[in-house]
Amino acid sequence: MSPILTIIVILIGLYGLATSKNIIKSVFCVTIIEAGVILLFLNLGNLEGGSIPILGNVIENIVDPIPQALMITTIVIGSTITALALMLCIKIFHNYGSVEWKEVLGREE
Amino acid sequence: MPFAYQLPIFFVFIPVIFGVIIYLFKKPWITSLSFLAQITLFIAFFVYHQFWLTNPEHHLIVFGGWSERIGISFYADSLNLTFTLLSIVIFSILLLYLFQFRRKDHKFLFFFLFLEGVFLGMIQTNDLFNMFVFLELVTVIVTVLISYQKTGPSFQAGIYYLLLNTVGALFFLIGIIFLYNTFGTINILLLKDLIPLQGDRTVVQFAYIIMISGISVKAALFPLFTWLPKAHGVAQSGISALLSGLVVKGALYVFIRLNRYMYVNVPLQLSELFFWLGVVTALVGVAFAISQKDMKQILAYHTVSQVGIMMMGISQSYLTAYYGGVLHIINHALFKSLLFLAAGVLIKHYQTKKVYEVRGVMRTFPLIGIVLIVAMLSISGAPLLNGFVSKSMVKYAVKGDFIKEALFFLINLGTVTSFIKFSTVLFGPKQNLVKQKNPLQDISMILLAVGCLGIGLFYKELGQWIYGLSVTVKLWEWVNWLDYAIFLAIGLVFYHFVVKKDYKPFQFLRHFKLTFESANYLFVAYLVVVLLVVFT
Amino acid sequence: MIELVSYLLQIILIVIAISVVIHKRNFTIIILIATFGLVAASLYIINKAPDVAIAEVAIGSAIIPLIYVISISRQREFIVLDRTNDGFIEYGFELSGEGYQILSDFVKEFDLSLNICVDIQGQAKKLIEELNVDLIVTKDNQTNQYVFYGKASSVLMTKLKNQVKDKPHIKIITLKEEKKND
Amino acid sequence: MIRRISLIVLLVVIFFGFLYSVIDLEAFFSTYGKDYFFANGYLETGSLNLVTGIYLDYRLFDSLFEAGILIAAVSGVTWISQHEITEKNASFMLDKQITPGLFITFSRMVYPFMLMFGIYVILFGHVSPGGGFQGGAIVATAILILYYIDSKKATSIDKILTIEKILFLTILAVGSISYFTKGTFFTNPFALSASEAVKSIYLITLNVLIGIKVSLGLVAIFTAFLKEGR
Repeated sequence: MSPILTIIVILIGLYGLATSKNIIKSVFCVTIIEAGVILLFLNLGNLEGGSIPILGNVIENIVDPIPQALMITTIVIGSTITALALMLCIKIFHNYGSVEWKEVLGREE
Repeated sequence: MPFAYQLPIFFVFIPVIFGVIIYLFKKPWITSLSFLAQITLFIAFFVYHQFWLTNPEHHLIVFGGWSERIGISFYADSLNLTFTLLSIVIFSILLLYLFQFRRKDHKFLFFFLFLEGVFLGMIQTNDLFNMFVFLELVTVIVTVLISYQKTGPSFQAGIYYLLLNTVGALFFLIGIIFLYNTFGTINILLLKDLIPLQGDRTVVQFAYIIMISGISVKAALFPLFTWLPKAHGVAQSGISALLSGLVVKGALYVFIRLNRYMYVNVPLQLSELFFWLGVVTALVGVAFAISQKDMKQILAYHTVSQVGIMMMGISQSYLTAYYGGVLHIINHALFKSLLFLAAGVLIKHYQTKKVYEVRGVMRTFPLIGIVLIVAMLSISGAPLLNGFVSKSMVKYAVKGDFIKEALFFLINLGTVTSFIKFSTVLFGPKQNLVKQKNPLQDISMILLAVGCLGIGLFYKELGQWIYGLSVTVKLWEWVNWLDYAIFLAIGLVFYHFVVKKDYKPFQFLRHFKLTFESANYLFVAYLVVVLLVVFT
Repeated sequence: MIELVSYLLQIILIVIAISVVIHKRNFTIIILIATFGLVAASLYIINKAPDVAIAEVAIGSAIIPLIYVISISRQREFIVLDRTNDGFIEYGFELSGEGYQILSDFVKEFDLSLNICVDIQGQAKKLIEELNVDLIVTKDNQTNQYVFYGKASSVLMTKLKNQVKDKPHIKIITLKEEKKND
Repeated sequence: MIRRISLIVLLVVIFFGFLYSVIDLEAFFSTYGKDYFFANGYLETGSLNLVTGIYLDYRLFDSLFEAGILIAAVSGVTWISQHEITEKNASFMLDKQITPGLFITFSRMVYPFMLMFGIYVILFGHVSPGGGFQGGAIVATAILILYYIDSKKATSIDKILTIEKILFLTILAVGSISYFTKGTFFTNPFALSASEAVKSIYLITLNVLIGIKVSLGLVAIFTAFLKEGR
């Protein structure tokens, strides 16, 4: 049941992305989609149950460690993209005086 | 294990290490190290090619000696070797073009070489998550290169490109998740054997849909290509040549890798859907290109329409059409970067981007005039040049069905007319413009022109050497020359009576702007269309 | 018991996601994003992924919201460089003067935060382009007019123009960005 | 308004696509990776924490290019935010507000614990949950608290960037030592049969290098944002 709730989070992020008038709102929605994707992968890795993948004491079954290793990479990638996008937002504001997509795109000529 | 077995790893790390070294040391002569990087890459490629031919069992390199199902692996087959050679050639020619202007700019050369190393990595990797990491890395570096000039429009084009491609790459990641959980591995070669066993499960088909739509954002297919003209209009000519010459091709390469090398015999062959998608992309791209006035925008929309033609070729399972698509990717990389480089030189000398303000190129800059003629002839498919070879091979995908042939004719007609409009640059009196002496730039353009001519004339031998298939395209038939002459005539007529008058629809197309949320809306619609086609 | 907690947390996650999408003011969205990161990190722990939870908390709820705060506070900043030292803007304990009045009305209307600074040298054109100064106020001695220098591509300049239309002694000059083509 | 409704309808169609595929996935999914790592993950990599074992040994190539994306983004952000105007004494009205006293004393109290916790997470990455990337992020947040205590002590970004690039080259070198001992790149140079203590030397060095690099990178991004346009 729980993977389906995470899919709803991803789709809400997509809805926000497709209706956001503001550049910063679009960057928020990309962060939401990314966190939703990570949660989906961890949920699907944990379908069978099992304990934390650290082998200190004797355990009989562990959760799949590969999704966790991959998702650490995705978090770092997501944060670098957010940092780059926000720096571009600041520069856009200082050049165009506003952060709305319509105003920024409209002033090209 | 001979040293040559590990060479593909050096393809990735030679440019990366040289880029970091150039960034670290501030001495001016250090930037010439980048040429050393290109030469070592060429040598490494040819050494590896000999090794690759002699022993076919060593094509797979697994890092760390782990089992193939666990570790990350590089795989070298004929497809990605041609792409590796193509990207090394294009990167070195662009380095020649940019070096005069960027001699002191260590940061720029760092980004340029880092992008080359990452691009070569993306082409060779055989692991899906690794491909995702490389896709994101290419997106980040290209965004920085697009907004390198720090002008207002470049920031806006940079963020538009970054966000749209990140959404596409995230959906590519969701596809990887589903595949990993159903098969336990993300190694493309293993998946090729595992997928047919459970091909009809909804998970496998759904993962295919999500990955293909994620990739088609980056490959600039029909509804999702709006980022490409924005990025080209702003980036410098060297960067836009790189962008349309190679980065779009990277996404098409991943498309081929998924479509032919992973989901090979799964029942849901979508070749019909992607063929029509290619046709629509080509038509829309040409329509936009005819209506543009800015030189770079014309070339950018032409990249979109040529991507449509490539998609028509790649999506076919009919061999000649498929190899026609692949050859068109290689040809397009050559003549499109040539066009962009020549346009960049013209913009710098005439200080204007508008096509109708540039006149008399043939007399003031004869070299650029000749180079432009070669490029324009090959893009519009004149015999004796490489455009003709790949277009006539792609025509096999269209044979026999009247509607498809008519549409293909329409696309070629559009290309010819818009390049007649572009060729008005050549005529006119001699302008008194002083030519800045830049030998390296001229050499790079001549090399590209020779490349176009070379493939056009010796395509048979090249086909044998790389793919070992014999394709006979009647080059010296007089019917082809006549065919092309008719094309030119109709194009001229169409140009004079329709395009010159600049009617209402052309103005509307020129000022057509798509904001970010409608681009995402189209992405969602595209996802649903592919979903419905597969599941009904 | 754990199942119940995980369903509850996921519903909270969905509520936060909906509120981020619907909300208008950017500052409150940062707080929502920070809580979103924390709830997501706790869900990672429930799904038995402590490594990813530490990474999400450290990056997703500490550094990224900090960068959002800085970038959004920069979005609302209207930098004015005052080079008229004749009382157009008085610098007492409380700022006053006719110039200050105009600027504060303009800023209040577009809910920006005024940031007046005095001592930046350098040529006006370069300052506006490089250092993101939005407005330079100088006094033209011959025509006894106050000249505002701004960026042509900025939307605020057009808004300032139609606000200052009725005042004769203020002139606005917008500097066009020169074409930097390769 | 029609656009929003049609968007919701499209999203519902995608939702059903997801729904069927997740139900189909829950019916039968493969646990090959899990069983392999549970059986011989510890023996081959020598790290109790299997996740660290994976991203430092099995999939080291991914972590290398994760460090690569951090370098590219940091250099990109600093390049975009740089400006050539040398006037540094611009006393801006907004920056004059000094952080409240209470906040300074509290952050002075928290700072050592944060730093210690970050270093612990880096050093014991292969035993307890944590590792290079998370520890580096925590150390970066600890250093950012320093900015709140007094923001005049901002270090110069160029120094940080050069150190970060040198660290990237050392990580590459450490990763490829294994070519000389085992003939393949990007794995633990010590033999599979080596004892767990010997193998953890490699794990700790890589974790420390990645930890320092990630913290420097995030601090550089933060200073670029702080100094932008000032």
